[in-house]
Amino acid sequence: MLDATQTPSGTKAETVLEINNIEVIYNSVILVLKGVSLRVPKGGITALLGGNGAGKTTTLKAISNLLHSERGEVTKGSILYRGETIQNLTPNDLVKKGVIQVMEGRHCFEHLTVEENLLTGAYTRGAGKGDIDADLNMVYDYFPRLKERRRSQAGYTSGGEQQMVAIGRALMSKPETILLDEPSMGLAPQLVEQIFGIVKSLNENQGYTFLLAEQNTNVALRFAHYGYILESGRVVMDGPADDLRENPDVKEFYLGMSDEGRKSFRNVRSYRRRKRWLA
Amino acid sequence: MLDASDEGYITADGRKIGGVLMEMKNISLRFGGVKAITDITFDIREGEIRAIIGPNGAGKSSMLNVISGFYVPQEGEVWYKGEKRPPMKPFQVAQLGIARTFQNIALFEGMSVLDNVMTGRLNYMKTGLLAQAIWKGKAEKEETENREVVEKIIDFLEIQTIRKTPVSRLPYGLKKRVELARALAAEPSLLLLDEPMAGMNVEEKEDMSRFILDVNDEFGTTIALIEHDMGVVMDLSDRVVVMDYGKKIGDGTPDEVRKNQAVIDAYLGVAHD
Amino acid sequence: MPDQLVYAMEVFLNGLMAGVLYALVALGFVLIYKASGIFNFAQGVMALFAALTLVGIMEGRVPFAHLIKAVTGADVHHFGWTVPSLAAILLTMLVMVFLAWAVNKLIFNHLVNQEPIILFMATIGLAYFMEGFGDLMWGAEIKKLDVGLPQGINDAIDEVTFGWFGYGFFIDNLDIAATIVAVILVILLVMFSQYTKQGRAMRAVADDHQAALSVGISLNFIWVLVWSLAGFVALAAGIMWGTKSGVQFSLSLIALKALPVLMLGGFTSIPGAIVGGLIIGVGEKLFEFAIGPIIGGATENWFAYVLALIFLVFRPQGLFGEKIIERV
Amino acid sequence: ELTFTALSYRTGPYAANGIPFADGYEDYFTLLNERDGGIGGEPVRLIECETGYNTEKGVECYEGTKSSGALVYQPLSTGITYQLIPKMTADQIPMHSMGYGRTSAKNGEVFRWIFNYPANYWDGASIAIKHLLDVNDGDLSGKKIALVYHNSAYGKEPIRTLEELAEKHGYELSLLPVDHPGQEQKSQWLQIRRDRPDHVIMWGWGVMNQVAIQEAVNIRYPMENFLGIWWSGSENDVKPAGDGADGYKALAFHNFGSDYPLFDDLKEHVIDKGLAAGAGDQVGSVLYNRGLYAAMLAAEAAKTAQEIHGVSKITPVMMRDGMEALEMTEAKMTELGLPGFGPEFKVSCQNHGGNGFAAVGQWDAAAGEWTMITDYMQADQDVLGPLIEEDSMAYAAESGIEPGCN
Amino acid sequence: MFYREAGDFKSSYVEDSQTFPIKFDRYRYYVVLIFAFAVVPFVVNDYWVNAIFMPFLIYSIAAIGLNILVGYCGQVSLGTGGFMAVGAFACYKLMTAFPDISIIIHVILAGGITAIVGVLFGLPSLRIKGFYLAVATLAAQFFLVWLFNRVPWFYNYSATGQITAPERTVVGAPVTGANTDAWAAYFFCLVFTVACAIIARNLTRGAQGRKWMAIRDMDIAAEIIGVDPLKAKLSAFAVSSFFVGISGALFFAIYLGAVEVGEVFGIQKSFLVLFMVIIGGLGSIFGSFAGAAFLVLLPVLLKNTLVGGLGWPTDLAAHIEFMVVGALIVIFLIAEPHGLAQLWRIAKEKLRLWPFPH
Ligand SMILES: Nc1ncnc2c1ncn2[C@@H]1O[C@H](COP(=O)(O)OP(=O)(O)OP(=O)(O)O)[C@@H](O)[C@H]1O
Ligand SMILES: Nc1ncnc2c1ncn2[C@@H]1O[C@H](COP(=O)(O)OP(=O)(O)OP(=O)(O)O)[C@@H](O)[C@H]1O
Ligand SMILES: [Mg+2]
Ligand SMILES: [Mg+2]
Repeated sequence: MLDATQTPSGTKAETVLEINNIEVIYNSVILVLKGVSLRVPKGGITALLGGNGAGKTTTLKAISNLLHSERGEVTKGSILYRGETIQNLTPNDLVKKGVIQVMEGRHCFEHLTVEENLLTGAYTRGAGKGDIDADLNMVYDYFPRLKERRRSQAGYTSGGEQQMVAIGRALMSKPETILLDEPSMGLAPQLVEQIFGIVKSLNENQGYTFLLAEQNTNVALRFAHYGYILESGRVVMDGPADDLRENPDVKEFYLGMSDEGRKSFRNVRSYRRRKRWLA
Repeated sequence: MLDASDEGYITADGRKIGGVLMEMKNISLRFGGVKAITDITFDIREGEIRAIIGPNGAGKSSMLNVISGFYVPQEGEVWYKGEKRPPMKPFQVAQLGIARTFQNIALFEGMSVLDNVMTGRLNYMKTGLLAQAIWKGKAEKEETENREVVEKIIDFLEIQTIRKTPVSRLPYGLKKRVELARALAAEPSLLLLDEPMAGMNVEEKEDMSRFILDVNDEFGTTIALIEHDMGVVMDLSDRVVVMDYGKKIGDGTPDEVRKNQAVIDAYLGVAHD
Repeated sequence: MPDQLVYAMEVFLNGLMAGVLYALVALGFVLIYKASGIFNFAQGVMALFAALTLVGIMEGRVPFAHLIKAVTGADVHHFGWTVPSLAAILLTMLVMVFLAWAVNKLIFNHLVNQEPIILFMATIGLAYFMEGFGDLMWGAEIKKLDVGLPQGINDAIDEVTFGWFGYGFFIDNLDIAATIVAVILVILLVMFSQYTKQGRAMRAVADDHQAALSVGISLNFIWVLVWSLAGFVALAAGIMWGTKSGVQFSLSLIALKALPVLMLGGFTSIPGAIVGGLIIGVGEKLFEFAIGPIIGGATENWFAYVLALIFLVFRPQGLFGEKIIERV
Repeated sequence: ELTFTALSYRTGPYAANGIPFADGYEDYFTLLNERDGGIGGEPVRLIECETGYNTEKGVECYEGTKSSGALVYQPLSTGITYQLIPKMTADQIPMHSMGYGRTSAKNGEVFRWIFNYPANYWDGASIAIKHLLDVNDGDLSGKKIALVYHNSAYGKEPIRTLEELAEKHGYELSLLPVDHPGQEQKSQWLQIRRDRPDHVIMWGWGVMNQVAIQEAVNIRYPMENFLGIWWSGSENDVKPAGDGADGYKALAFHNFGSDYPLFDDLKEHVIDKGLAAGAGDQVGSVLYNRGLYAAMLAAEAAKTAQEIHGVSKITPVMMRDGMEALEMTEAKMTELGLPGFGPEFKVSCQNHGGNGFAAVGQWDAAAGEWTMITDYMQADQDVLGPLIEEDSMAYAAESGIEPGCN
Repeated sequence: MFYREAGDFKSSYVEDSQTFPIKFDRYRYYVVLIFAFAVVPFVVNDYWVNAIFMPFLIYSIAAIGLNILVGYCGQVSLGTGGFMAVGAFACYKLMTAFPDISIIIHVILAGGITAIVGVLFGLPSLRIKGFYLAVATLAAQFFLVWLFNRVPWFYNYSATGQITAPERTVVGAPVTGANTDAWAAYFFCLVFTVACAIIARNLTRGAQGRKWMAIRDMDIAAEIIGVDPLKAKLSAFAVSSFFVGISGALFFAIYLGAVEVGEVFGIQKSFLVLFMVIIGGLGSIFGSFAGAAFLVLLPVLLKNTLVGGLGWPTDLAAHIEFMVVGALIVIFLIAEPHGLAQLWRIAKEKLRLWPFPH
């Protein structure tokens, strides 16, 4: 099997994040991840794909140590960031180390204004006002819509606006590695492209590493370098993005392509039960 | 624009669309300085699948909220089944047969899937408090009858296995499906769906599309739908309203909308095929 | 001027002063609520505990004397030294910081991301615990507290008003001191929460624990900070009320006077606590003055609540509270 | 072995007052055991049960201890007293509510098992007025008297009597209720400052006392015109107000201080042996003495019962007979090492409340002690008699009791 | 091993929606009932009834009532003490005004009257939410207590302001007053408790319960799908107050026999019942029982071990009791925020899987 740290050009990149065979249990009874292993190369965009409930969010939360607050715990395996175990760190230590997560479902601070939301992103940085203002402007450049709404309480902004706030807020922490959970959810197509464009440019220009969980396989595979496909808590397939895109099963079930190109949603007349890799 | 007479029209795939079910006339809605909706007029016809699209923050969800009576527009009128709708509380609107799902899933987290779906049938359950306290007899009978309806919907949406699971434990996609089930349980004449497919992968979207089409087909339910996936919108809907910054910038069949330059500029970015 | 009007003016002024004292207690609630969405039921007990500790330190009492006696038979009550009040206040503040740390470490750390009612319940557990603990540590008898605050009628005001109206107003010096303390506290706290990054982080935490964690805000740090601040406010309240009535269990019941203030001012607003306090103070005193005699008196307790209730019907989030966001 | 119970409260809002009482009560029995080997040769077993001044806990304490053969209960709370009156009557166990509880229980023909000697609230009210008459040269007509009271059954007790007496003596009574817990009394004291009553009488408890006295000091109300009931007259109540409280008066039905031979015995047999109850730092305080006094009365009643029935191991029923035949004389008290410690009185079947004597004490802030400033005076029994008759007969009718003495 | 769902098939929706769908649970429930009705009355003594069973049963009713409001409908109320007082005083007035009518009717009517008062004070809940509402309900608490203290009509002009329950019998056996036998009082309360629990269960498992829960979980969404918030909230206040009123009536008439309003129905009572509900588990009838048992039994148990067993001074024991109760509340919350009922549920889930861990 291929390895995520294998760059397309064949050189081997450094692994920043390594997950070895982790198991996650919620409420000490619900076993959700059943041995997931991942490698995230430095400076790459790695995609985590899979259907609803596959365990993408759980994997990301296990990395950023947010499981604890949901009564979940990692019971087996290890998570290494730059070779160090990070399971015992607090989430804010992790942010200080440069790993930040953009949570699924926005999670804005409702009562804070849009701008204040962004500023909380800079909380861990000891940066001066000038730096922070510069970054604020960078975020506003990426998302002009936010600039217009900067003074309104985040709770009153639309779903898409909140998503922009969440991403902008993460950028404000000047991270090295960003864990993005479903960034495209609820965004207009133009904006999806735009956000992935931003991801790409951050990755290429600033060297940010991305691990993104996505349902929108199409876009994800277009921008990612490497992909893992998760199904019911197990990694069922992985490979370079381009390879995955050519894989017939992926094509059929994740990209919605049939032999004749894209099928119409109107014409899927029967519920075809797909074959599962792990039945 | 379709030349839709008052009696309706026939769609490309041959379905018969009826007369106007709901009409929004010159709706304007402001929040303090924010103009969420500005003077929008459109109609929804019986049996139709009507999409509302537009960039983020365009006012789509707000429009659904106006329809379901949660937001009261400063200006404009809502006509439903040929009558002007007087000012109403949301629950009264629901009793008119309008059901919906929400963009940021609004399930009742403390209840099981079954109970959530059963709440959709509350408007059909009329036994008094006293009879419920006694339970045996009237209340039990009513419960069973409605349970049967709900079980059909559960089967239909293929969520049998999670019937007894508390919804808080469900993954996002399944929650959306449960929400749809809850809305369907109300057997609405108009179903409003706010981004029913956000956070789903293609396969799941296909399933969801199937459900939407079947609802529309089998029960003749009229559907208004907000969605950002253009594939879905273009494939499913009969007519599309396009909003931008609270204004209507386009209205017509998917093909017409797709070619509308204003829509391309504001929303689609590139022309979708 | 007719006598009744002059009296009413005096009652009004005293109502303002009483209101400030209520506000002092309410402030502690607001701080914690703002930063964690926790409705801290233990605030009153914290005031008691702070005052007890202060007296204990000032008088050089041996903590757990009673327990020591029961277990070992050794009868030690006092160390034999006394500590000047200012130093004792500083030491007590240290104790409150420690308390904040312990509360966070042992309780709230384990309850991240829980519903407000659960957190509320935890503070009830804490209140129970501290109630027993405070008594066990310092004994349940009444202790006199004197940190040197002036007390009794203010003669200057008495004389001046006598000159004006032929009736000298009664204003308690202690109330004047409380007002000064409260004003300083409020100004400091408002500046803290609006203009510092910790203040912003504090409000962020209140909105969404998980999201706050995800952007790297340390809940531990913020909570220890806020509970410490609340501890200081509790100490201030404990000093004022303790000076008035002696330090004893009933001190913890002053929380009940703070709740309507909180409701009226808004749970999340620091200035709201003050304004709410003033309105409640004046309202209940004037009502007791004007209507009380007709309906039998002792109306203050319920009137404060009813007044707050009436306000709430018009503004469900209190006068200055953050608007409750209702969206779907 | 003789069993006594102490329903005490060393926790909760009134702990500060409950502790010294409980200590005194306990120490006295310890003394009897240590010095005399008990009462009439029977060692005393004291069961203490914490009520926290809470009615339900009080009931629980009673139910939990009543089968232990407890001879008499001292519930130490008016609320608990009321709960227990019917229960103890049915269970045939005597109760002694000393200086609190249901006043009309004085009528032993109706309340066969309840005793409230040596004085009750109505006695208190009457004696307070008597004292005020004394300091006003026997004339109260046209004077203004304000009653500041705890807004509960307890606080409302004296109102009837004071109103009755107002008619008789021609003073003007104004009522100022204070709600529990009583931390905030600004309104009441502003009103007092405006109305300038000649005297203020207080029926307070717990923190209400301290705040009232402090507020009185604040408005410079003359302390010698401020008179509290015996539950508003302990060191706890005056100390927080410091020097300002100097001169404050309160009623008492037993003496202050530890200047009695008995206290020497206490020191020798109890304190120095490290057997003192609680922290052992309350000896000689007002409420400690009250506890001690209550225990002494209980022990004396037990002795009387032993004499009547000629057995040392008495039952609660016998105890009742002892209580009903109790007579406290000066000679007896001197013999006990407590000369002049309390009023002389005599209990009978018709009269379970003693003779209604009490005295007035005054706080000396400089010395930090209470001193008696009057002799024991008797309440105006002419006024009180009918009131008690009326109230107790109403109770008898309500609960179907046939009044009588056998 | 025997705790299995498998093999316990349901062939109708009626069976599926019964209270104890699992056979084993059902049998255990019957056993408990038989024990409570047919065994306990013959073996209890005064202490057990007065110190443990009666408070437990009566508080259970109050807790069920409050749980409907807080746990099912999400409206936090701190007015329980006041509403219990309404029940108590209503019962007293009825008992003295209509001595010939059965006390059973009086208790039920007292519940009804409390329901009306509850609805009245529930009106602000339409606008006021969350902790604001909780604090607002304190207005009811303080006002009601003041009223019953202030207006002599309520206590029939008795000199002391106390109300005392006259003797009343049910089929010849006195259930109130001094001559009541322990078993009779117990039995009387038990019948009410069981009836209330069944009614509460019926109301919460059907349409009404779902309306309440919908309002609790997300009131806006509930309104949009067709729940009338006014009706749902007020009906919750009514039903809840009905139960609370019954418990107040029993508390006064059967348990204490005499009551002074400020002392017995003060704010402490409101808190106590709320604690029971939360510790037991919000939104669970079983939890109401568990919470009531916990807070009634634990102090008694602690006291008996510390004072009776270890011979500690009562005050130390009392302080430590406070600390232990406080600490236990916190520990339980940390172990399981959703109360004893949820702990029980999880334990059952584990049992069902046993011996496999997942
Ligand atoms: N707090 C929780 N308690 C119990 N089970 C949970 C919890 N959170 C998630 N799960 C379960 O874990 C599984 C994986 O969920 P997860 O959210 O990781 O999926 P996902 O891949 O992110 O799906 P989606 O694309 O829908 O977001 C699901 O079956 C879900 O039911
Ligand atoms: N209750 C409210 N108060 C203030 N502003 C609001 C409120 N509701 C909506 N808005 C504003 O109105 C505008 C339209 O919001 P709406 O939610 O309708 O957008 P949308 O078209 O659904 O966008 P999205 O696709 O991102 O969900 C937004 O700018 C939003 O911030
Ligand atoms: Mg996810
Ligand atoms: Mg939207």
